[in-house]
Amino acid sequence: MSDTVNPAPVSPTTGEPVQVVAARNRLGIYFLIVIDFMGTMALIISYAYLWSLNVNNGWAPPGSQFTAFMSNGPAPSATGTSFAADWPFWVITFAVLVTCALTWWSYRLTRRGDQAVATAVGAAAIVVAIATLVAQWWQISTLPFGAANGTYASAVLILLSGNIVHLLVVIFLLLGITNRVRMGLISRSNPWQSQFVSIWITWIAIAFILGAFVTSTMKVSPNDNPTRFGGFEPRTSQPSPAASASPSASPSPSASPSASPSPSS
Amino acid sequence: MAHQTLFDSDEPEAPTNRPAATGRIREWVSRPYARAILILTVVIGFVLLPLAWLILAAMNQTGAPASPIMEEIEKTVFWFTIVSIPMTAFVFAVLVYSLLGWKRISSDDPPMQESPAIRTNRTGTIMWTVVSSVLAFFLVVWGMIELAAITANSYGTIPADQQPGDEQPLIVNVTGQQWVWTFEYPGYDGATTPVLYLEKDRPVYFNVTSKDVIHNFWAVELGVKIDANPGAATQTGVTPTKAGVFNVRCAELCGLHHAYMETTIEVLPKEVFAAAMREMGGGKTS
Amino acid sequence: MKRLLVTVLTLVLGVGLVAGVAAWQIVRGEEPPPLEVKAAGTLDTPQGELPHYELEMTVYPNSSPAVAPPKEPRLLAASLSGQPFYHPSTSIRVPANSAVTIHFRQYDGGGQIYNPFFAKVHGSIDGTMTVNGKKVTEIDQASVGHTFTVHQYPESGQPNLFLSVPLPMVPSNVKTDSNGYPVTPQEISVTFITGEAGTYVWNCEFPCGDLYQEFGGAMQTRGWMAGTFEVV
Amino acid sequence: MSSATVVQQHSVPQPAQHGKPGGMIRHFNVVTAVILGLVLATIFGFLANRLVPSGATGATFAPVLPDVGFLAILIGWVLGFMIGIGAFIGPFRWLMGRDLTHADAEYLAGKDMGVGRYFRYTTDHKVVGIQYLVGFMVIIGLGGLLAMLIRTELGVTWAGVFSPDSYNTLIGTHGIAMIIAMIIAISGPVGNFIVPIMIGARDMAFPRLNALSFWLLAAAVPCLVASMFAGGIRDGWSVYQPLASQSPPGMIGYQITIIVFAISTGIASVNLMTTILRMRAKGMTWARTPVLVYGIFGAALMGLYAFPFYQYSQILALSDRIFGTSFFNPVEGGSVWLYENLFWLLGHPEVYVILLPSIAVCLELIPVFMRKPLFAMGFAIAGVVGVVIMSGLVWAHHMYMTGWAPFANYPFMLSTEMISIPVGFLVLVAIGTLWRGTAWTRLPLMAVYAVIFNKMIGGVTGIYLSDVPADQFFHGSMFVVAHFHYMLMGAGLFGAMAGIAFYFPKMTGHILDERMGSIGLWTAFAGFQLTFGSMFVAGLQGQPRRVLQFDNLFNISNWLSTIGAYTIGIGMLIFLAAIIFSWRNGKVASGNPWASKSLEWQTPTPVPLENFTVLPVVTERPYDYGVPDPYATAQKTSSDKAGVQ
Repeated sequence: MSDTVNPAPVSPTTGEPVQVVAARNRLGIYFLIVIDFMGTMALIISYAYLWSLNVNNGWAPPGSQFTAFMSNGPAPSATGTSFAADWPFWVITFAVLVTCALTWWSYRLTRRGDQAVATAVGAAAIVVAIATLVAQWWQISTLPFGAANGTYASAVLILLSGNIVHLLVVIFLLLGITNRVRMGLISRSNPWQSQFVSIWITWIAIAFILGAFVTSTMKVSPNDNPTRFGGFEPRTSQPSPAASASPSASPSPSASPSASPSPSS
Repeated sequence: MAHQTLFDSDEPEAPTNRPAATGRIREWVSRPYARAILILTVVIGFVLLPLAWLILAAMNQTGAPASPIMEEIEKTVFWFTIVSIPMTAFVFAVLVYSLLGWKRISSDDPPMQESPAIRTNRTGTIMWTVVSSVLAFFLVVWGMIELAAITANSYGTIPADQQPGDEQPLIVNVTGQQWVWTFEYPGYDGATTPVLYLEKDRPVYFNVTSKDVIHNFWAVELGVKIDANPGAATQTGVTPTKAGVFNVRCAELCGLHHAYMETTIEVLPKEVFAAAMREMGGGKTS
Repeated sequence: MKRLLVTVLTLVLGVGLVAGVAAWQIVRGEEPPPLEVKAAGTLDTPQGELPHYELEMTVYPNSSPAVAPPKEPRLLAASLSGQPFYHPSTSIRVPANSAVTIHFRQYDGGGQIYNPFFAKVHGSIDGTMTVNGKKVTEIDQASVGHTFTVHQYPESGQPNLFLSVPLPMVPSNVKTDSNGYPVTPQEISVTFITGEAGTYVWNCEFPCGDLYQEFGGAMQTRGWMAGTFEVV
Repeated sequence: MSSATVVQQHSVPQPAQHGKPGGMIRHFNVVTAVILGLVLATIFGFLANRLVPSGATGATFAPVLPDVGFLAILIGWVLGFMIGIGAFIGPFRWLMGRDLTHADAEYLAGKDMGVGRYFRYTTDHKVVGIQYLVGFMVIIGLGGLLAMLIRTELGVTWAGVFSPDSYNTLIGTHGIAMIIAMIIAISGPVGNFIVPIMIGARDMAFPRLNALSFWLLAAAVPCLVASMFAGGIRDGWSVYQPLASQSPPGMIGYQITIIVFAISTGIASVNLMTTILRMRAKGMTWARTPVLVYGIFGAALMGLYAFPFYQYSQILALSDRIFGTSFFNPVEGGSVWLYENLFWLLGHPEVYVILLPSIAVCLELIPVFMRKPLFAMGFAIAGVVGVVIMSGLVWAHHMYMTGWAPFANYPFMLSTEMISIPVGFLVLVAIGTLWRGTAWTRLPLMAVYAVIFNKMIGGVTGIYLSDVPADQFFHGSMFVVAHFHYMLMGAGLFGAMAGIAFYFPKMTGHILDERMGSIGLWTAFAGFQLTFGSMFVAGLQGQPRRVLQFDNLFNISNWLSTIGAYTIGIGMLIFLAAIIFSWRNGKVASGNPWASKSLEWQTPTPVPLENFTVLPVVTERPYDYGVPDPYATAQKTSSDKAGVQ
């Protein structure tokens, strides 16, 4: 154990000053956030795109029987469209914001050298994150629709699955960082990893806010005259084409007389 | 090398000594390599020139252009070829001359002799930038104008009530499905055919959709191409101006028999078309 | 000369690999052996007296101990099991300039077809076919079992032949035998005239596979619901 | 506080050494990875079989097993492989607070390990570079084999070799294998091996992520191969929905490959960008940074923002397939245009991810062989920056004919045609550097000539396709195929050959055999012109792409194309033979066989573990070659000789 006062602490692994390593790692974290941001944007674009198109009236099909995703869900709503309640999104988002605040606080404490309190705050952040994960799972399992109930259901479920993955990553990071604070590996002289985790969780919180925002602001599709699947727009002023078979709906009666075959000869 | 910026110029002469532009051009052209490269450019350019017609010949092998749209397309292709030949010829000329004109060394060991350290050349870079920008600008303007013309010809964005009124347009509902095309004529009792019948000189308006996956309705010689999307109907149109038998191909991979998703277009004179429609079961016209 | 040796060896290995795969592919022969016609005298048609040939095809909803499924790579076969197929072969070879009658025995259920165009008979003599002894020109588009649709081959100079025969479905409540097949299949025969020699493909236009629009699986696999049709 | 460590005011706690250097990772290598991958794949497949018994059927006729089972097998393989290679040890050690000691780090970097380090989770960037090089050659070999088979089918028109389903599989697998190969072609070997040395760094910024990015790729590619035995990828490399959702289980192989490969690419991009931004040697300002570094940086940046879209498009497609969601299923409200948009948001930047490093390598090596500084380096950088910015704005030119948004064709035509200006800058820099130079006609330089030639043809044919009216004829035809092969293969692959030939002495210590390499290069080049030249003709005549059967009209161009393709194959095999031969038996190279002035050639060959004993300081601009320009210095003389100088 070297107990000499070293003006520029160096990383034990590479032998460079920790500030240099930290600056590099922070940049890496920012780039990883860019990647994750683009992925999240892909989901949000999908949500908004499907919301605006409402192809074949499939955004939240009216009159369809929404079935619960899990068996312990509420009774399916039989009439009209059914959307997920807003408040769970915002409650969960709030919980993530609390986790984020706790993480930053823990980082501040570490910088001040308050190791024991920092560990305790980190542990609190873990507890909140795990609670959020449970709440998120509860929300998914009580949604009034399943994955196959139209594109709204699909888009919400994939956003929430993204949330689950994000929360799992957060919990892993928090476990690691708190353990390391406890062991003294993250200390006043080298608190950077704690900062990185805080930065990452800040982004996660933003992702949650984005998700909650789109799900609570874009509900009923603005397109109330959607394109029919496999059919033609009613733009032609000509007589509409003969009944096109719609594979999902009830069989349309054939206009022409048909020789119905006798099943048994 | 005291001050270094990215764009600094290495031309050593002070602006005051700079000869007049015409003088510098004369001096540049008098350099032996310059003249050689210019001649080479012209020669390569003339060698490439027939391409403009050969390309059209290849496109016309099966009877195109059979519509104003296809004529516009061929005009575009022709002029783009012409326009891009000088630049291509110049680059090729430099490539050729740098191998054959200036010295070359093919020893195994690194050459001892160094080439002139030209770090930049303001005139050259500015000329290149201007020329390529002008070319790009030309392409954009030409493309915009042609696109607008084609759109007008295909009635793509014109509201239904403003479409060509001098003659009732023929409406054809095109359905792609794995792996056949069917054409339905709502104006003729909804007669349906596996072969596309069109009337010469009569505007036709296509509603295109798909029963399953994405197909692409390509009426080759008519220059019509639009995706047949499931869950959406796309519109396009054309006025066939040439009677004959042409091709419909599927230009989007659509599964097992994608290659076989072809059919023919028969562009018929007015009376023959009416007769054909009657035969298909579409007795009364709209 | 080591340099030459390495080059030759690489070339031999590389070319051998390509040639080997191609040769193996040809030997393996993905298409089933062609189904040959039976001669059946002559037939009076609108085009005069033509030699007449007959062909029998059966559509099974899935394989059984009595009927083996078409061969396919193992993993794919697992995903295709339980899907319908034409038996005994999907490669068909018929003589040119003659009348050909195909007898279909259809054992499968069905439903609504996407495009009512294919619930009609196209390309047969008089545009009719015989379903269980009755002459019809079309069937109910909500109770189609399969179709047999011969169409375009993208080669110029091919004579035109467009033949589409809808095969009505077997209702779901009929008696089945020990193999799970209906005891009495739908029996369809259609007679058409082949023109000059040419090559075509055919496939079923009624969605009876799996996955999206039920057009995957058997529908997209030669040997099951799609094949070649040769006029020689 | 449990540990006995005394934390000083300004010191960092030293991690303890647990056991031998390296710890657990000593037990892991590629053999354990494959074994564990296969074991876990078997277990997962078995479990899936139990959970979803093969008798169970879904909503349709098909049994559920093959999809779920194949997915489980692939996930098991990837997980097992990554566990078996030791990828999860790092996070685990981080969680437990067991940081690496210097000895651990050196073990991980493969110190004194011999050949074994190439088969382990080795963090040394030079090892990763070689791994990428070999990986690239393996994948491109696979893609090339499939290409030959495709051309065999198309050329041998009188004998159908493949049935349509196999043929479609060939097309899709060839496409995606080649795309993967070309994405890693230069950024992998050159980016990992050369760039850190070139900028004067000891290693990449994140050495363990570096190893992770390669081994993820190594885990992903077998999924692609496995998919060929499960029905294959029958939908082209773009696997448009909803056609792809009709594919056999093989499609899941594609999706897993892409999901894993996108992670690998993302990590590699982060690593390269951070390295370039943070680890340049002292004094290496942006003006002193070689253009190759800019090119790799631009490619990494585009990969960074583009790949997540690709990855998520496949995640959504997989979710459609497995969980019954309906993002791309129009019957239930999904949109096919959503898929096309997500896909091409990757798709177009991806083209430049392939092209930029290739052009950058060419620009990097022209000055060395011309003994001239790079001409107008500012324009080169402006070109790279312009391409990076504009590549994100042009994706919908792949969708002109989809009817997606007819009004959007105008802006996208504008942006697409404008991108020719920055690309033109790169051409200007190339020919400006060739201008009046004395060419030292070695293999790498000759490959550059091939690249510029192909690049011009690809660029000119590109302007037809960028124009909506002309694209109305060319979209989806063989013309498009020929065009992008000129770009991706003619410019990309030949650029990669130039790069490999140029950096071969640094990577292997031997010079790539000049004669064999040249024969291979020019054979491939000649075959290339024949193949894709006649493919242009087929496209002009109106042959759609991805067809195995076509009109007699196209026979001649297809026959010629096939002859050309075989020629390419032979040329590439000769080039491969040159690589194999030279790797061990080639002429031994000195540290700086090309007499280059950039940093990477100033290190000894083979490069020592930490590249530099003393980190270099850069004081000059790159490309300080050449003598003063006689025309500029001489007083007005009419000497003809001077011009030749």
